[in-house]
Amino acid sequence: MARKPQDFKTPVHNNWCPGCGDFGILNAVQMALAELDLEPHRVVIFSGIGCSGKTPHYINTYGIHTLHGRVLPYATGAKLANPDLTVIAVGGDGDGLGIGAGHFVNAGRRNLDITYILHNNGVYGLTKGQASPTLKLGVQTKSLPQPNINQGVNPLFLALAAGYTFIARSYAYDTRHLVTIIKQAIAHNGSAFIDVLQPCPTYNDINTREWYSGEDRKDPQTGRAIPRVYKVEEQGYDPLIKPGMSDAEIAAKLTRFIEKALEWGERIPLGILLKNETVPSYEERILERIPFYRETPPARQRISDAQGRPTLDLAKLLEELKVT
Amino acid sequence: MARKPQDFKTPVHNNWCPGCGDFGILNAVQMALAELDLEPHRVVIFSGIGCSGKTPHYINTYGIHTLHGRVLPYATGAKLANPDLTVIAVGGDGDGLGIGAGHFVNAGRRNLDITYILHNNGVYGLTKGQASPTLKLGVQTKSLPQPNINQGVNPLFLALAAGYTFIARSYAYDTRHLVTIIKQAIAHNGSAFIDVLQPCPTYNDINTREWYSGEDRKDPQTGRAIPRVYKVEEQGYDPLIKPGMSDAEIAAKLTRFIEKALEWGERIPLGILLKNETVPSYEERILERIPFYRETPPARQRISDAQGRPTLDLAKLLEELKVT
Amino acid sequence: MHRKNSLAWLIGGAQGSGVDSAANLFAKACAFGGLYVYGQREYYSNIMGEHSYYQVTVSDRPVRSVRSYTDILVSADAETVFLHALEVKPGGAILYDPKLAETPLSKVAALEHRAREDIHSYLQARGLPETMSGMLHDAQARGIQLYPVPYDELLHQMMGEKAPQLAQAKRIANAMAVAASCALVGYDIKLLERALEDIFFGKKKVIELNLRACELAYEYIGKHFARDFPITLEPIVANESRIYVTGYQATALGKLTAGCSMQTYYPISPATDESVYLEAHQIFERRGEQGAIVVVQVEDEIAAITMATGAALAGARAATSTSGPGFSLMVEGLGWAGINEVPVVITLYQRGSPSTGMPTRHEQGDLRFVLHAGHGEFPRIVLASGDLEECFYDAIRAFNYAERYQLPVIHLLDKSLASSSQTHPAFDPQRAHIDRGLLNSSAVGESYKRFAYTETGISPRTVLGTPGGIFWNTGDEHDELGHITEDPIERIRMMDKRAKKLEIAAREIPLSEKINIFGDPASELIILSWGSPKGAILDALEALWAEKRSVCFVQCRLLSPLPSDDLRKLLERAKRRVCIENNYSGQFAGLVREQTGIAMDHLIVKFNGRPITMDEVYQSVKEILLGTAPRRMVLTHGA
Amino acid sequence: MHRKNSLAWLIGGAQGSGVDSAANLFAKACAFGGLYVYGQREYYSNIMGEHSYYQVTVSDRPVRSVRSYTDILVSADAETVFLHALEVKPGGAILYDPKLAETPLSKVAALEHRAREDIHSYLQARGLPETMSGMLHDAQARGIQLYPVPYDELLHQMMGEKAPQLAQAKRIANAMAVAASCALVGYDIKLLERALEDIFFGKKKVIELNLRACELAYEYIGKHFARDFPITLEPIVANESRIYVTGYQATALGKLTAGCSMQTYYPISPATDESVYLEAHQIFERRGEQGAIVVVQVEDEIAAITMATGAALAGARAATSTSGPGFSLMVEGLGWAGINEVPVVITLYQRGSPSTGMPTRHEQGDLRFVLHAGHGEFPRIVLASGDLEECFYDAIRAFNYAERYQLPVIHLLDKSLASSSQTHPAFDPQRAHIDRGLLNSSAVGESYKRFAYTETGISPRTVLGTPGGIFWNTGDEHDELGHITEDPIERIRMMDKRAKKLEIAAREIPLSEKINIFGDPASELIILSWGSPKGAILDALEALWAEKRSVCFVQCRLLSPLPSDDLRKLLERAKRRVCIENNYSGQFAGLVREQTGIAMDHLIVKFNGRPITMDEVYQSVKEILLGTAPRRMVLTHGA
Ligand SMILES: Cc1ncc(C[n+]2csc(CCOP(=O)(O)OP(=O)(O)O)c2C)c(N)n1
Ligand SMILES: Cc1ncc(C[n+]2csc(CCOP(=O)(O)OP(=O)(O)O)c2C)c(N)n1
Ligand code: SF4
Ligand code: SF4
Ligand SMILES: [Mg+2]
Ligand SMILES: [Mg+2]
Repeated sequence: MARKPQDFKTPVHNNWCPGCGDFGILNAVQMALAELDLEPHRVVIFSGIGCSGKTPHYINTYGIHTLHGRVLPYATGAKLANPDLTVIAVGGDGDGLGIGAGHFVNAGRRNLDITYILHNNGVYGLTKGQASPTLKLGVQTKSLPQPNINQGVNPLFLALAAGYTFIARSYAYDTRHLVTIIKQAIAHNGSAFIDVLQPCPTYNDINTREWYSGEDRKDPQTGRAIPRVYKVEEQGYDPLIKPGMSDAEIAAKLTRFIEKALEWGERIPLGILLKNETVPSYEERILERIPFYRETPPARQRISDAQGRPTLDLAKLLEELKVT
Repeated sequence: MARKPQDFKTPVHNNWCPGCGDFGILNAVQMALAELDLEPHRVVIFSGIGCSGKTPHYINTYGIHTLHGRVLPYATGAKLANPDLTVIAVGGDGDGLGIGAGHFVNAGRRNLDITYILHNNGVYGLTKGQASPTLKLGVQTKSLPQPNINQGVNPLFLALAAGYTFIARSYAYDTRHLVTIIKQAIAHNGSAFIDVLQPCPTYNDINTREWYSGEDRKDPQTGRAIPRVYKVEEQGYDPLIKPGMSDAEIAAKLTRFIEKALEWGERIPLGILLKNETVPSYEERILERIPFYRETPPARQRISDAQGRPTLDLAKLLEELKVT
Repeated sequence: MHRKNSLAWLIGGAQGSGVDSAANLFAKACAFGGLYVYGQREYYSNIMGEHSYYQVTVSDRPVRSVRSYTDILVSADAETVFLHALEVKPGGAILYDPKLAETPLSKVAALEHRAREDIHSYLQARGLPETMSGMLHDAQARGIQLYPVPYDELLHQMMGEKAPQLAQAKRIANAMAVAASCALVGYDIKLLERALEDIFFGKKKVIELNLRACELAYEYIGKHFARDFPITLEPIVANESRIYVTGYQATALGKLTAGCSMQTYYPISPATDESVYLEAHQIFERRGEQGAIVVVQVEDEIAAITMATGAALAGARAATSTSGPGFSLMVEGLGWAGINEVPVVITLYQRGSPSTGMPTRHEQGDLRFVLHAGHGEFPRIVLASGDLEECFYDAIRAFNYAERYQLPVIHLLDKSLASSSQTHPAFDPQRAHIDRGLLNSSAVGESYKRFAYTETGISPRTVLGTPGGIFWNTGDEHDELGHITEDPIERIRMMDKRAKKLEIAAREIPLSEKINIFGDPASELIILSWGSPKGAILDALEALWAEKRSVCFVQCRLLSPLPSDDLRKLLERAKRRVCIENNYSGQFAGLVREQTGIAMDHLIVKFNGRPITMDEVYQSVKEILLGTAPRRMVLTHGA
Repeated sequence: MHRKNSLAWLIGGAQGSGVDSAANLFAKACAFGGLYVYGQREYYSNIMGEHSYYQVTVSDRPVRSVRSYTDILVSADAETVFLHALEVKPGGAILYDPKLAETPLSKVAALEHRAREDIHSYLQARGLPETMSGMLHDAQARGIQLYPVPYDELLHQMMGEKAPQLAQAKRIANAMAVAASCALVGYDIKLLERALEDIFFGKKKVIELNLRACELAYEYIGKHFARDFPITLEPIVANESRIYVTGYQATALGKLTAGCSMQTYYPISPATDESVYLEAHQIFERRGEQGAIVVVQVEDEIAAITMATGAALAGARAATSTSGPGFSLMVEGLGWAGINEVPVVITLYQRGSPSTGMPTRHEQGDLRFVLHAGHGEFPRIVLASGDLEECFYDAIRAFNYAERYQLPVIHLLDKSLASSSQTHPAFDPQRAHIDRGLLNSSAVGESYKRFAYTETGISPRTVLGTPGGIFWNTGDEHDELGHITEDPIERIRMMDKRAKKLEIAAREIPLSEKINIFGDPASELIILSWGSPKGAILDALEALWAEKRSVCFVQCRLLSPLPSDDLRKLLERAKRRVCIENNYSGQFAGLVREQTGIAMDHLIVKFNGRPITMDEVYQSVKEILLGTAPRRMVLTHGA
């Protein structure tokens, strides 16, 4: 019997602001889990700290609300210990690219099979609207006393530099699109990163729902808004890098990726922008070292017998230290 | 009277291994300071922790050997407090892109006028040769028990993603080249990043001096080694992005940069790869907020009179809180 | 029984619905009337919707704490009535919106599970309906007067079709509730008008709108209810220049007075407000010229402490401000500042912990941590302020200590101080003095040694950029020049040198900056405490003294170096000793025992995330005096 | 006076020149002969060139510490002679390379400034030339025998033109010096051969080359010097299976025995060795199947603790290993594990601090820090091992405590333990027991509450992936399900629940795992200590007891929860009490006073970065017994 999004809901009172983009992401995660028909107990949602950090409490799977900026190492630890788990990390842009930027970069280097969803709202929501690392230089949201003094970092670009092998962007209010992306990210064997544009109606009055959907630039003829966001797949964009491609082909892919990654303002691309299948996953790399890792990963080692006696053959290890 | 490199030396015993690339970088810094004829007391060298971290002790300027991974925020603090200082940060690749990656990314967003020299040796030298974040996946240096399990991060690429406006690469054993680059980096008004290829003869037997200079691939005709490193300037590469350039021109520049940044192995580009003059420096951004910042920066505020009385006009500030 | 000019007022409602502004309005209206006011804000770690409330104590004598009870409860929503009705004293009042009266308990979505269960049981046990009116009935039965005020109707009546949108209407309704409160206690509406003008300074339309709405509500009370409320407020004459100031402001003003010219921060509750305030006041006047503070929002707290340290090395008075989780990340940087003898100030607003804990709630749980934070041993000065005046003057002292003894200084505050507001005589810069210690600002010559061994352990300091003053720093153990050494003898000397500074500080810092003594140390009981419980203790002391109870209060302000000899002498002579702290284990009591050998007879602790009230102190101290108290008493007041 | 089978041997030379291998060779040769060996390595935070040395104590009775003096000094360079000649006992020997004899002090570039000055003064005062031979002359005058051995010549003689390159020649020369030492004490060269075979296992050529060179050196001594060295070593029969093991290995083996299947680490001295050893042994045998540990080198220590915690949540026994600076970064993660009751083990190798401090030197300066690390209050267990046996068994216990009480456990070690090697009866897995606590590995049903309130505070645990065992974690205060709560009453309950676990642990953990008592507690003097000073204290005790001194030693192994009642009872009865610690302030003494009220009569501290020697303990305790000791004694031995 297939699961329903409802199966992934908890009765916990949700205290996000009305209209917050986080609702869209939450729904999309629940729908994706249902559509993939995953058993709730095999899924773990990790989160950082921020408004977005509350997500796991609203999802009926294992839910680990970690520390500010540390969502990736926590998630990594669990996945390494038990690779059978479906591990999803979610968190704010301050969480992931401010205080957590070091982990973001270094997790990219591993290509572990996890999915990371960034709630990109341009602000530090839960601490009342300071500029987040994705907010562009000179922009002044209503919560800022002065225009932003720092350059914004480009999450897609940074993800590429860090080594993520699946890089996508979606939009909190386009739930259907987001669901599709999340499902593919989970299916991808390697580190998947999704930059989700998440309006924060309370503090970010620049990158609003209206702005993304172009309410400020109506077609003079039809009177219809011309959305800023558009879908690369609709333009025939192909994100796939696969084994056997020539260096030139790969370079061309990367160049197109970067073009897309740099687009902002008037046109904002959504979709899977990179899916690189030429890089071995971290699990595959561990298997090179520990051939039986998949069968008995750290969480499933039989470390003692029924009497609580260690199963380790210590004598063998002591052999090399023996003197008498 | 012009200064000599000798003026920038200290009598401190240097304990790097014989043949270490750090010597080349040290010499180059001293030569650059001499050639720029900087007053020693106006210069501060900050460093992280590692073999490279010992650099300041060997240089006769203010020298601040900070914590592992934290060289950039320390340097930033000093420069912000006193913009008249010439601030140079140096540190290892583990220091800067492992534990310090978060600061690396976030310092890029500021574009403060400092110079950051990365001692890129592919290993954690001072802790005995573990893989550093720049070592490529699968590479096994002599200090590693097994091939490297992580992907290497590309410092140039990461610097671009982070927002550095001056990005260069040089080579520890090409002192002349390095001196030129350092001088230009110091002259650049904004954050300058130099990725210095630094052989570590003790632990890294892959990226050695011989390897960089191509001793393993001699021209069959001349018998001469064909160096892997080459200079982009000799190929007419122009790194400059300046105000007034069109978006297309800038995009072309970035594409060329990325091409260069991705080259590795058979051909390794050296030189200034990006010099972006279109981004205001952090100092300029502060000036928007505090017009007299340059004259009385934090380190030069007259906070008390001769009697130790605060100079602040507190009464004015209390005005808005007054109730009776 | 009629009471004049003594009132405990509380307003509650959803986060983001203007509860704070209303409380501020009421407090300022009282303050403008020369009354003493103390306000304390309680709120969730949430942006919109969770329950928040604000307590205001008003009196014609100085007040410094909240009460366990409420005289007037202003409810902006049903949740407030469910949560606070039982705190209202018989004879008190509940103001509410009659349209909410039938809200069932089950519809109050944000209620905590435990609270819901308890309220359910309470109402069930009494056979009352599980609605807001159930609660109100119960209140009425306990002798509480009910004041339904139909805010919407009044607003509609006033504006007709032009009635504002929901969110704004809520805010205006809150202001109306304040006006209704004033009407209840017969307080002059003119003072409310002044408060409105002050708060919405310059925004004429807003002032006018609010004022008209307030007048309507004021009149409504007069018209619809008997003038029999037993408490009245009346303006009195204040013979001094007084401010109404919040803790984070007092601290920020102290920093500016001290000449702090650079502050780094990473957003975190409840510390952020201070940095935001500083940034909003980044440019100011100095005698004869303009001054400025550079406030930098950084990428994390590691950057915050290290960047501030870099700025301090360059000669700026530099600080960073944070709370528990942030401080946890600063520990390594603290040690570096310690070994390099860098004067850097860390303002730490303690909050409900451990871990993320209760980010917006109160606690004093970090004392032991700050004393020992950092691997290894290095001197630091830790001072804790007990009230808003101390926040201000201690902030200045923190920098003086830091520069005089060349070490990191931790200024220990907490959520209760950060978010309490108080009427206070205007701070006096004349009482402030700036001591930069041994600072060489010009050439010092060839042989300069940054860490020269001296009698006092303090070496003359230069800052980056000083001609002839070149030095080196390193986190490694170092020689007098600042170069790395692993020599075992140099090591001993350097450890001794650094430790010496703290001995000197202990000797030089005057007793008045270490300890405050209230009352006669030869009393029956000595109350020992530190930090923010001061206000509640002082308020309780007044009541106890009025009853001729023999109690003395010793407030410790300097926690490192601890004035152990002075404390020992005081405590040795005491007949009975009790320590009052806002934490679980009684950290300060432990510290005192470690350093003086003296154990407390009683420990009064509170760790439910709420500050201690005057009544809690009063009650528990009385139990001790009566001999009925257990060794450890856990206080629990607060919703 | 002739001595048999009791020797203090020291080899010194430049870092990276094979000093360690030579010491290892000597130690193993002795160990193979059934002798007891204790070795301790001293080195700079440097890769090549700085002075390093290795002390080896050999005896026919168990030895557990280094000595303040040296019987045989083997110098691989001139610096060693300058630095260590004064430690050689009259009657002792110095082996050196005659070609270095005329090395002037000024040419020894790596010497510390202070040491250079002192040696300069020393030689000048005696009118001796400032060269290595100046030092040697002085030694000779003090009754020390000189043994010049021309290593190069011997090598050339043996290999002619094929003599190895400089670096390798140095290593071989060091092996030759070991052989010469054996010759001096008349120790059978066959045992050296066995040691060579063991160390260079499988590398036939290397073994042969070294062996021949060793034989030459051995013969050289026999031929050129009188056989009058007063100390001899002779093999004895060992009636047990013994290992020669280093501290980090003992700990690693304990972890593997405990079933630790995931270890995260970020390189740092002196902790790294343990992780490297684990990685080198990542695959091993379990009864009937293969086992493995996943060792992950991460980006920083924040990732190390958080990743290990993630693994522990998934059900792996997970640990991380670090030293001071790394631990400073783990503090926030520690608190999260604390509030979420995650069993995670942190192995902390203390080192010279504060800050970067003396990265490769010894200290016990982190005690107070680990007890209070983290903002707010949460329970943790801290245990400290005193010797290599405890390193092994405590590593196992650490995981049992962690899982039984569901909290973070800090296993406190130090540089001295990490880098000391000792002959030891083979560890016995039969003595190990694995206790995973209340762990539900299968479905637990709909209403599972991860943090259910129970009698003991311990709630049955599930791990990620368990069907029916879904839970939530958060760093915020939470309810029984693990969801955020700010309810004041739930808060009190959860704080009580967590604190309760530590009370239970204090009750359940047997006294034998808390405290070791050596001797009669009714003695004249009780020595109190914790951690690595144990070895030196026990070695000194033997000597003191031999003199019929009335001394007892109480070693505290469990530091949180501190067995305060047991300690109080022991200390109360004591006539005099002294605490011995490798730190500045006597942190343990302070802790004991805080929790028992009992102050020490004396404090013996050492903080110069070197471990305490047996002789230092012996001397200072004797002074105390004689009544001539000051309250605080600072030990200073060590180069
Ligand atoms: C170490 C630490 N520093 C600071 C905080 C305070 N804090 C809580 S949420 C937050 C920012 C959240 O912003 P973001 O990550 O963008 O998430 P959002 O709220 O926007 O979803 C901060 C700084 C913290 N919890 N921990
Ligand atoms: C917080 C912290 N963790 C670990 C260390 C130990 N440590 C010292 S140097 C070093 C690595 C140095 O590598 P790199 O930065 O590449 O510098 P290099 O030695 O190669 O120049 C480490 C991990 C430390 N000093 N501080
Ligand atoms: S503050 Fe912004 S991000 Fe946070 S809940 Fe409200 S709308 Fe969402
Ligand atoms: S270990 Fe490598 S980086 Fe360090 S000093 Fe030696 S050669 Fe240089
Ligand atoms: Mg955000
Ligand atoms: Mg390196």
